[in-house]
Amino acid sequence: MDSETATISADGHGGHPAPTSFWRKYIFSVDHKVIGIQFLFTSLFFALIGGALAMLIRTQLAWPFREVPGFFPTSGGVMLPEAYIAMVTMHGTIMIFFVIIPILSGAFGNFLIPLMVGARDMAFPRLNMYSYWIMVPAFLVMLAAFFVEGGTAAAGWTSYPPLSALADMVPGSGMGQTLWIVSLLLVGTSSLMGAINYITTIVLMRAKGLTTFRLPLTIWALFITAILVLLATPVLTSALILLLLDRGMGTHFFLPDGGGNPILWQHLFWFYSHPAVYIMILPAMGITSDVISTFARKPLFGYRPMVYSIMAIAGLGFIVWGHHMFVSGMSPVLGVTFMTSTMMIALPSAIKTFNWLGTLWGGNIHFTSAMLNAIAFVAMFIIGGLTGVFAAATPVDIFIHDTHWIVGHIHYVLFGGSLFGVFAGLYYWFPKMFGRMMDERLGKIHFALTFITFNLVFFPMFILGASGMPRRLADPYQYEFLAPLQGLNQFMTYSAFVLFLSQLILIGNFAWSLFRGRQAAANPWQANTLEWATTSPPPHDNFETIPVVYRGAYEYASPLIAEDYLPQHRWLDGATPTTVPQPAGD
Amino acid sequence: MTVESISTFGNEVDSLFLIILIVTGFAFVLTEGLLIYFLIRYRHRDGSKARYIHGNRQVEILWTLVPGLMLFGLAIYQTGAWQLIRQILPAESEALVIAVEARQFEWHPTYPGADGRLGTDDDIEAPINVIQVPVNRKVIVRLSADDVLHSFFVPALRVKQDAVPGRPISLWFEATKVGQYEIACTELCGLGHYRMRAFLTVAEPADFEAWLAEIEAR
Amino acid sequence: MSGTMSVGAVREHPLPEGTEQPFPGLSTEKFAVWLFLASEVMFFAGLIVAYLTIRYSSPSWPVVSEVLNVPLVAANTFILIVSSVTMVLAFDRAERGEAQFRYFLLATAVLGTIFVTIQAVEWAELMGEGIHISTNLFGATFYTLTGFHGAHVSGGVIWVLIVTIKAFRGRYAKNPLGVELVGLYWHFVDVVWIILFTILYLI
Amino acid sequence: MATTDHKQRRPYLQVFAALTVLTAIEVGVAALAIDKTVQIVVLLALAAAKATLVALFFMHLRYDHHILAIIGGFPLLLVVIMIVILMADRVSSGQ
Repeated sequence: MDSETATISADGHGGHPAPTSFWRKYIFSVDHKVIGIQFLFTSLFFALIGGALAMLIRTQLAWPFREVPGFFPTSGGVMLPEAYIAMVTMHGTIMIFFVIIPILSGAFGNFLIPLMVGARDMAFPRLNMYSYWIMVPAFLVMLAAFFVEGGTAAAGWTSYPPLSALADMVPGSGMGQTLWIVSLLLVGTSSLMGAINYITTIVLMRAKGLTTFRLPLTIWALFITAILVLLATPVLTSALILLLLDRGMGTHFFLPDGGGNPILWQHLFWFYSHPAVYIMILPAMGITSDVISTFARKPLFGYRPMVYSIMAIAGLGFIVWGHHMFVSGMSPVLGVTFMTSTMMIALPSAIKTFNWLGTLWGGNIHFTSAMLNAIAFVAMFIIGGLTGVFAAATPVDIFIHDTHWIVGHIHYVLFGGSLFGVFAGLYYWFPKMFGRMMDERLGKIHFALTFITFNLVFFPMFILGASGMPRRLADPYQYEFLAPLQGLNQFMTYSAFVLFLSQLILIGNFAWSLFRGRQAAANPWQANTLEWATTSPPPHDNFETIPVVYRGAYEYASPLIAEDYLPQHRWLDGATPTTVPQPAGD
Repeated sequence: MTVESISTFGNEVDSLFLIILIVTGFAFVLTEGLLIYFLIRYRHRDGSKARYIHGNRQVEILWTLVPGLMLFGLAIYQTGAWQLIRQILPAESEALVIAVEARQFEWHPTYPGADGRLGTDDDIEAPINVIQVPVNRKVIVRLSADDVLHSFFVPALRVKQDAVPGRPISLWFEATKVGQYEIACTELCGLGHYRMRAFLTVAEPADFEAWLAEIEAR
Repeated sequence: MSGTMSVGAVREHPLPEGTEQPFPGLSTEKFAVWLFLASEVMFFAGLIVAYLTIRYSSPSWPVVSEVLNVPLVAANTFILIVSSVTMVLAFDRAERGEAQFRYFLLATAVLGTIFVTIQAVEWAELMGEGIHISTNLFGATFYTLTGFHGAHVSGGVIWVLIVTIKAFRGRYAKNPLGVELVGLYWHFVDVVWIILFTILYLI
Repeated sequence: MATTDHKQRRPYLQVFAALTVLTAIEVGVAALAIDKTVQIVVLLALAAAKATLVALFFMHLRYDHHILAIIGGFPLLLVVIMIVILMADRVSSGQ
């Protein structure tokens, strides 16, 4: 990082000359907006792959080993057990590492951070470009694994050794597992580059007057998320390297044969992967906060408690990883410690929920597609959070650990939470990204179908879990105590098909709006934050002049003016910012 | 939980589940109820303007302390059950100690012979995938794994424990009802993971002794 | 709802609060290098934690002072410390605008190369005794930790050489930031070695 | 860059001397036949002192923006947590 690599324009907010060639403009672009949209398209593509894998998994759970027309030609259309666990592994891996993380941090983070802090670009535009282009080999390596001998990795998305370390234990433990490791190493590098860029931009390149406690919560959330990425990802990197050495160099870090310790992998893996859960939910929380405040036309309730609870979640997130390991053989004394810290991390989540409710209270709620999805986030996150309390209680976790209870819980958080947050953000910022509005009617139909079928697919998982149905079983009905659950599983599978098909409405709406949507004004939602202070889509350098910020991001329904919104950069004559009432709750 | 509980500590687990269900159920109804009420009550009407309120310190303190205390209370409350199930093993002298080794994709139980101790020459290797124990007697299982991770899950006992190669782990239970119950592997262990099924037979002490004598004779 | 905001028409008005830069004079590059170093701390933490747990749960572990050539490595540690001193002097001279800083940079690169070479000699010695990465957990942890540190030193030497070449071409005369950045990385690698030397060779 | 008093000489050579002496003491302590626990604690303390000297003076944390020290120092907290928990798991379940 030399002084010449980062070009700082005269106004000190970054920026670089506009590219002229097609390649520099759309492919190897250093413009954060283009990079964000690149991340958006690739992760939506991978969402389709991950979703298709989920359909195969659901098919198997409804009708084990029945022929699936068009799939699995080598085994007569039947999904063999090795194929099933490979599907489960790849569904988890793709959805987590190639969909949720890149769409939240990569797409929304890239697109929004410079716009919302009033900068012309990221601190290091070229590093930003690399962070996307190092994802591309990661994508390719992971996809290539589908075509190598033995197939993809099949040791679960957690890839616990020895299963993942010994090549002869499961078919996918050969080349497929190696590719899995290499791909995740690349993803980790990309995330790190992004995180360094985001933190630097948010800390050092804010517009004048944009103090830390005037930042929108989306930025706060992306900022804390970047810190989590920065400090957690390298630990996964080191663990992946040790696993790679075990596989290729004959070491025994995780292999008991040579004195190694398989549980060490679990510690290192969850030291990353628990914070990763917050990497996947915090940005969606930020998006939800902004969308809810905008469409309730009301200041966000308890701005500072919201910020502090994001910090608390992140901080506690580093000391709860052991709750994934209550039955792993980890010392039971540590189980008590981890159980207590896990119970405590539920608190900031509860505080956030109450503040969202407080924001809606006394509001003037407009039910746009973005708002509906943001409300769904809150409603579903409550279920995701509360079902986590069961899993935190160690004696109960003994029973529900590795059952569909956990699968239901994670999907209520990551689909019901993160993905509804992504939908909300997509409907909300689509006009800013592409200069056109998405179709509201299709948006609402998509929302209604998704919301209903989502619950039909995932709520029954708690019933399955409470009945003791373990996850990752290619044929659960081998067990007498699970045989009665097949009917319920078939119902869930039908619902899942509808859920998957409903997403075609979103894709159609997206594609149609991209070319035919109504032209978007600069500030179609009458929102307050800085990205709405520029055209839709913004010019290459984001702002004609860098705006100056006079107040916080949530001055809706202000008594000072007739309109019900007061943008951060709007100067009010005769009203110095100090006369704006201070929040009573701080 | 829908599976019948047949262990001494099973009811504690189930009642804890119920308590958490009540607490979280209350929180669920409260928050979702308020959410729906607010959505209807404060929907957009022409000419209306939202309240200009940024927060309230008193309610923030209230809704931090109350759930905080409830969660902390839950955490403290359930340590007892955890201690009972996991932290304190019964004395080996008053329990039947057996060894179970997990391998891809079967369970290998071993019983002590006449000397009542494992690891001696007279150990009895029982048939795979059948673990028989006497009713109303404490049983300590020394769980180990030969190749990869497995997990020993007996839903009826409310027992689940990973079997870790290189790290033998002891667990205990006391079954209170005669019958046959299923054992499942719940840690992904390879392509045969889904059929790594075994049975726990809980028998009257006399039947158990007879069974043990029979397999020893074989 | 339709937008009514005028776009881009922002006039400057007096700013009563919160207008000052939070960290005046702090360059984005230096900030970013520190963030990178923080992530590097966590990377080495993962490796070191793995080493410590494995070592202190192993029933047998070689007596380190008998297996490893501690006097040689102590000398090597001294060399790396000297290289840190030449690096910091390079920055000091560059800050004062004294052209001498280029020779301090060169000396740092040379010392770094010597360090890596001696490390290679030590590896060869150890392999000669039949201890390879796959021999046992001692070998696995030793080669992994020293190997990743050595790779960091090698990368550092390349970075220092690039900066040195640029320096001889007249860069950094007005702005020594580039020297400061490579220095931060170099000292960090030194710090890692200080820790590794103690936990691998001495305890 | 951000250093305001960079014309003032900094104690680089004194730090160098201290690092050299501390390293020599370390090697000496390692060779002593004393209680292993005491030895480990002393050696770790010496290593921490050396690392701190390099960070404060060579990496200029003493003179630079405090935010940089926070960035560099915060991970150490996580490292300590990680080491304590993993070592605890090793001790209390080690069989």
